[in-house]
Amino acid sequence: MDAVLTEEQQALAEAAQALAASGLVDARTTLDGGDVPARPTEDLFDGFNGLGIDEQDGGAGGSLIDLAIVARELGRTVCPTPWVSHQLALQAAVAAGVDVGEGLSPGARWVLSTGGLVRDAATATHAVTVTGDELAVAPVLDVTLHAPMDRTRSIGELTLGAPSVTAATGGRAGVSRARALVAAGLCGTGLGAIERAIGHATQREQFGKVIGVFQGVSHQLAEAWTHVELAWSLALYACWATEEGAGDAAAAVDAATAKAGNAAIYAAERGMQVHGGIGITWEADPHLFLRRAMADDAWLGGAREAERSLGQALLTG
Amino acid sequence: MDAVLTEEQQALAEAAQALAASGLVDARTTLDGGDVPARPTEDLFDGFNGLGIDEQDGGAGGSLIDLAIVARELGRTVCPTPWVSHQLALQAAVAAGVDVGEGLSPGARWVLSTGGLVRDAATATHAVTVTGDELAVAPVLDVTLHAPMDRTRSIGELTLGAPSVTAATGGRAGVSRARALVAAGLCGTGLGAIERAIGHATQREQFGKVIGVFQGVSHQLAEAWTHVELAWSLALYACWATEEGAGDAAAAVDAATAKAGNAAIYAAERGMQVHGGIGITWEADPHLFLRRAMADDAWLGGAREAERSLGQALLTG
Amino acid sequence: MDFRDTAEEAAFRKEAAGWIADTLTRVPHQHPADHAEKTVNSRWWQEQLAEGGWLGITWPKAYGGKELPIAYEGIFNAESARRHAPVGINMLGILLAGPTILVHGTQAQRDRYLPRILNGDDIWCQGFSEPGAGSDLAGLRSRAERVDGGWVVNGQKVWTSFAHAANRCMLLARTSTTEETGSKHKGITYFLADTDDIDVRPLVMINGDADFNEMFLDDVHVPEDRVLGELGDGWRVALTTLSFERGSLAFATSAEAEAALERLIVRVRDAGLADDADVQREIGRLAADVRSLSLTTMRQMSALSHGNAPGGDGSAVKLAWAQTMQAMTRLAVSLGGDAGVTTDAVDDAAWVSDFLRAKGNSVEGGTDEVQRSIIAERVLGLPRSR
Amino acid sequence: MDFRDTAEEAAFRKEAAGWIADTLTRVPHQHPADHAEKTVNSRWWQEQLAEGGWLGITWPKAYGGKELPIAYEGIFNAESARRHAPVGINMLGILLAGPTILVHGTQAQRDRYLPRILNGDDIWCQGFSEPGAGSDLAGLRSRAERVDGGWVVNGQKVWTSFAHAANRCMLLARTSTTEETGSKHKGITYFLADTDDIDVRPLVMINGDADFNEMFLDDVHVPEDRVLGELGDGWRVALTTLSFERGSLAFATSAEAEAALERLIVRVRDAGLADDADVQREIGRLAADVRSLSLTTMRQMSALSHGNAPGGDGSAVKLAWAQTMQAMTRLAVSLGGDAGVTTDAVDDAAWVSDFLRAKGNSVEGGTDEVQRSIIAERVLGLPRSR
Repeated sequence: MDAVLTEEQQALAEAAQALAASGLVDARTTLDGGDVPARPTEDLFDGFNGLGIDEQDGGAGGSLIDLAIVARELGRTVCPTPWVSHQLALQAAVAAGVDVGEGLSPGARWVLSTGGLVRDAATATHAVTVTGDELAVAPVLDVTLHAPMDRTRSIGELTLGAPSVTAATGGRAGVSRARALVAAGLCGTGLGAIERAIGHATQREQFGKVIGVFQGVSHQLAEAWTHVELAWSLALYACWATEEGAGDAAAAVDAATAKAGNAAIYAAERGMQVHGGIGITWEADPHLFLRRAMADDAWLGGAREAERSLGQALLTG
Repeated sequence: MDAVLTEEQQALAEAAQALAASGLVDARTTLDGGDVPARPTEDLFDGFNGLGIDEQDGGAGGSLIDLAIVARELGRTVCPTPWVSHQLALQAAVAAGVDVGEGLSPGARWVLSTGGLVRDAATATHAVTVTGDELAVAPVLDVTLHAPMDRTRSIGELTLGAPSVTAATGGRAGVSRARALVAAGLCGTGLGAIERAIGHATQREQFGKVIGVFQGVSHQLAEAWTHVELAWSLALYACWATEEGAGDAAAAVDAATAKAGNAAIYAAERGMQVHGGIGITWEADPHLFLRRAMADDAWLGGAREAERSLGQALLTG
Repeated sequence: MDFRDTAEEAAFRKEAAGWIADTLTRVPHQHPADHAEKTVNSRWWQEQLAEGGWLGITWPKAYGGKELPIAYEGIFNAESARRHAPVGINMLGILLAGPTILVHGTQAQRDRYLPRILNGDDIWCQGFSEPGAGSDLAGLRSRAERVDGGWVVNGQKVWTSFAHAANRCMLLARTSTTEETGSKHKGITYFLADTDDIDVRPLVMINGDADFNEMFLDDVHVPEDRVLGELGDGWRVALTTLSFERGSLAFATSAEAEAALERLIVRVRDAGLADDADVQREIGRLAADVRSLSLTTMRQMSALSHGNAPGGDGSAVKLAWAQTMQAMTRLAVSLGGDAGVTTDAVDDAAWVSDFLRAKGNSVEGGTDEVQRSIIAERVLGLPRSR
Repeated sequence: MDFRDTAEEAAFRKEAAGWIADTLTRVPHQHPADHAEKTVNSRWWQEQLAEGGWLGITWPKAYGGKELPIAYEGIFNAESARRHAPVGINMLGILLAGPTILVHGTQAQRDRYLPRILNGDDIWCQGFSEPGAGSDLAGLRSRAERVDGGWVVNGQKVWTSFAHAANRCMLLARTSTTEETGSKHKGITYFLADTDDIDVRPLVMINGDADFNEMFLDDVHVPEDRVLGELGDGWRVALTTLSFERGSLAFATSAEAEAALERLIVRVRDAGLADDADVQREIGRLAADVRSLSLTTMRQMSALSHGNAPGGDGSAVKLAWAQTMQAMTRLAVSLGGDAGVTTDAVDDAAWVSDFLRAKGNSVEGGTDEVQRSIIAERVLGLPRSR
């Protein structure tokens, strides 16, 4: 057992953190109607291309946990980028044993479709579709965009061409990998929301004191941090267990999805509340976290479904 | 609309409060293995005999709300007495149009049985049994006592003689009345738990201050009081609506049961927590409230069932 | 203890409900999409209220009111909220400014302002909160300097509903410094100011609506006779206004919660989840909460009618109302799945907007934290924690 | 980041698990009904641990330990808790007193105490908390007066586990007053006291068990050489002990939660509720919480093995653990209905007892409120709120 980030993983987190630094500013751009900025997406695709994919498969090596580390940093600043969707799709394909070489070429923007609306549809070049345990990769011919609550991720319906490759099995395992990464991103969003609130609580004064002095304020942030930190353990383990094919992988993913979704929404809500009046204004950042947390909780099935699924497996399994 | 206690009702509350003043001491007696003290039970049966039963039926007049007021005061000090059970049983019988004259005679100790274990079985002379919508009154021949978590209310199984009277309908309405009174008692228990905690929080010092100064302490009591106060509104309305035969009576009873059970347990738990270390000791009072809240929540079906029933009615009705 | 309307109340409720339903059929925009349209509706509704004689329900007959107990105001507001009626553009004049002037105003002030509230000539806003004085309202810093013939006020206000439409403002400003008076509650003066020279800017909320405004006061002149109550005694006058704020408005908020629950039930059914045991229990819990708000408000309103002072139950209702609104809207969005977090369909868009807007419920009119402190201090008798 | 046991850890876990399972078949009373029997079991288990060579897993070999990383202690405690093994009567000697003496003790103190901990001659308890100093531990008032050849201590301690069996005590007392030192954290001295002259009385908890004791010190003499660390510097030494408290013990507590979840699942099945969607979701939520405790503890333990200082995650696990234990036991009682609130059936009685006992989880080892403050201050960097 060595359940700590390696030095390489810490360096990776720092690199991702640097790239995601403009996230909130970029998120604001999309909120006000702008497109997803070109950076840091280009840098992410350049710097982390093939991360988490074996070198023998044309990847750069590394693990699903490495991807989770980057996803968390991107969530932490609500960074708008289709990079995470691309990784979800690649990982799903890898899990089904499908060649992802094409997905590693420059300009490739894969997305994952499990039947409903698709995230990051606006820039999608290919979709990895999963139906039951079947998986296919097909080019995107046309996109019908919907209006998303979280404007950092486009949402739409895709018209797809003929699949270039299909796999009869592995789709479910692929979706598990993807969900573990979504959970990781949610942990980042929860953490970022708390961090913004700490900034406010240590500056804002009422009754002659910075408001962080009041336990009514500080304890809700402590509670939120607790849930986010514990959810992060589940997300890390879900990544590890799915990649290792551990016996409890499905339960691990459900647990991570459940707690990460709840924790991120709770943290975003507490973070907003701590901001008081300013927190409910369009110009302040807290709603960026709240929109992301709610929207990502609905991505590939949220906390409600995961709780039910986990409980059902434990009670009837 | 005049949704305030009348002067008579306020006087009734004060009288009940006076009788219930020894409640915690008496509850301690039962906790340490003693029997339910003779007082205030005798005084309750003397002073409030026939309360809530029409004078034409041999009662003293008054409404179900009057009984709720007394039940709340008894819950507020966790007062051990079979008086509440007796009222539940009488009210159930009244709802089914059954003559309760025998129940108003001195020494009569009626209890309500809906099939499971029966509260205040130890001293029961007659049981009002409800099966479906049928209701019957039968003498108690034998009692098998169980060991209750809340030692202020005996729990047992009854062997009954032949029913002296039966009614084909009205049983469900009778149970509704009984449940409304249970909810009222739970509101009292929650309130009492908070009051004890206030006493502690304004005396106990840590870090050089009385602990009630800390929002980490005071806000949980405020939250608990809020739920208990709102539950009390539901309990009052449930009494009023069942007695008036209002169209939303069933929903009102479910709502009261749901919120009163949750609020009482929550308040008992917060009250105990505010007491810190002393609160988890046998010699301190908080567990008397907690035992009562948990046990009364299970009486005639608790908050869980009521929430489900209410939601089901709203969604599928 | 009687939850039933009296015969008079029932008649009033029936008449009000009929008038509201009938008048709503003529509302210019039934689903206003933007703030400008909402303002149009609010103005129009105010006119209808004035014409229909539904203003000043609790006001003395001498000033054109109906002189009815506060419960009637509550009934009218509940019936309005239940039918999603617009909010009258001069709601604050009717519910706050008028009643406060009745308590603290001079005869001249009453005569000047009250008729203009009822006939719709004046629209009021409430200039209390400031960027640096939210939860700590008494920490306000706007300053009124004595000049010939009155005062000149400088400062900034925020969260002023209706300021974009108002011509009058309940304005708090310091006429003495805290250092001079030794207490932040002393030296505040309550002005009945005109808004002509106040710079008003809309404050856009997280759902895109602009329910509130900012106000910038730059050498705004207020004449001599516009002080309400005693000079420097404005905090006490403001407390009167705040007590009215928790009054008949509560009926409207609990009716709003009832209406949201109804819509939530429809959404659950539409999603095919009516038989789901888990959702049933959640709806049941929320329904109990919603019902408890309405009933507690009825108790509170009855107590006010008996002349009791508003107590901590107002804060309890406000606190639980915010939690319940947030829980209902969160559930509604969550049950929508992927579509729930988009705003293409009208229903999804409405719930997303309501979910975001509900976040304001735990801040506006006093944060959850302030309500808990009020309950802890005023109801439970715990020591002051701020 | 690797959650898998290393080959060495796996081998250790297997050997430990085998020994624990085997030894448990010989435990004198499998379901001890009262405190006296529990004490018998704890003594017996401590003897088995000593004979089996399972004590001092992290201790230096020079003092008879295995000199293994702290993760091994965690593994052993987790495997023990999973199998409901008794708690060794000298748990505090092994986990707290010994390690603290290793850090702060003189050579003579190490030589005197450490062997007697491993061979079972000594049993330790921890005399920190006082009736007036719970959450505010540094507010303790026990007083040690200088006399010829040592000190005389007067005061009262509370919440001292194992004091009824112990002959040694980690004892904090003031050797200077707060007035003299100017800080409540200065002037406290950490004594390694004998308990012969201490009056120990069991403290019965709300479930009837007596897991803790009160200690009354009336002129208790402590010889010269029993000061651990510097005179007056006992608060710093105590912080070392407290950091060990949040260490390998966490594995046992999360394993306890895992075991409770298993039992809860059985109860749900027995109640015929395994297919109930509502209960399923509740169990799922609790299972995620329970799993998150174990995994966070693994991360924490690994970080300690890398030499990182214990952080706020220990408080987070403690806080969430208490909430989870309380939620699981509450659900178990609630699902029992009428029978659930009686104690006739063994299972019902166990859950009622566990429900009541779990209320202590949010108090013992630092209240929820203290944990939240620790997280707010040490992890989030918020200002001190007490």
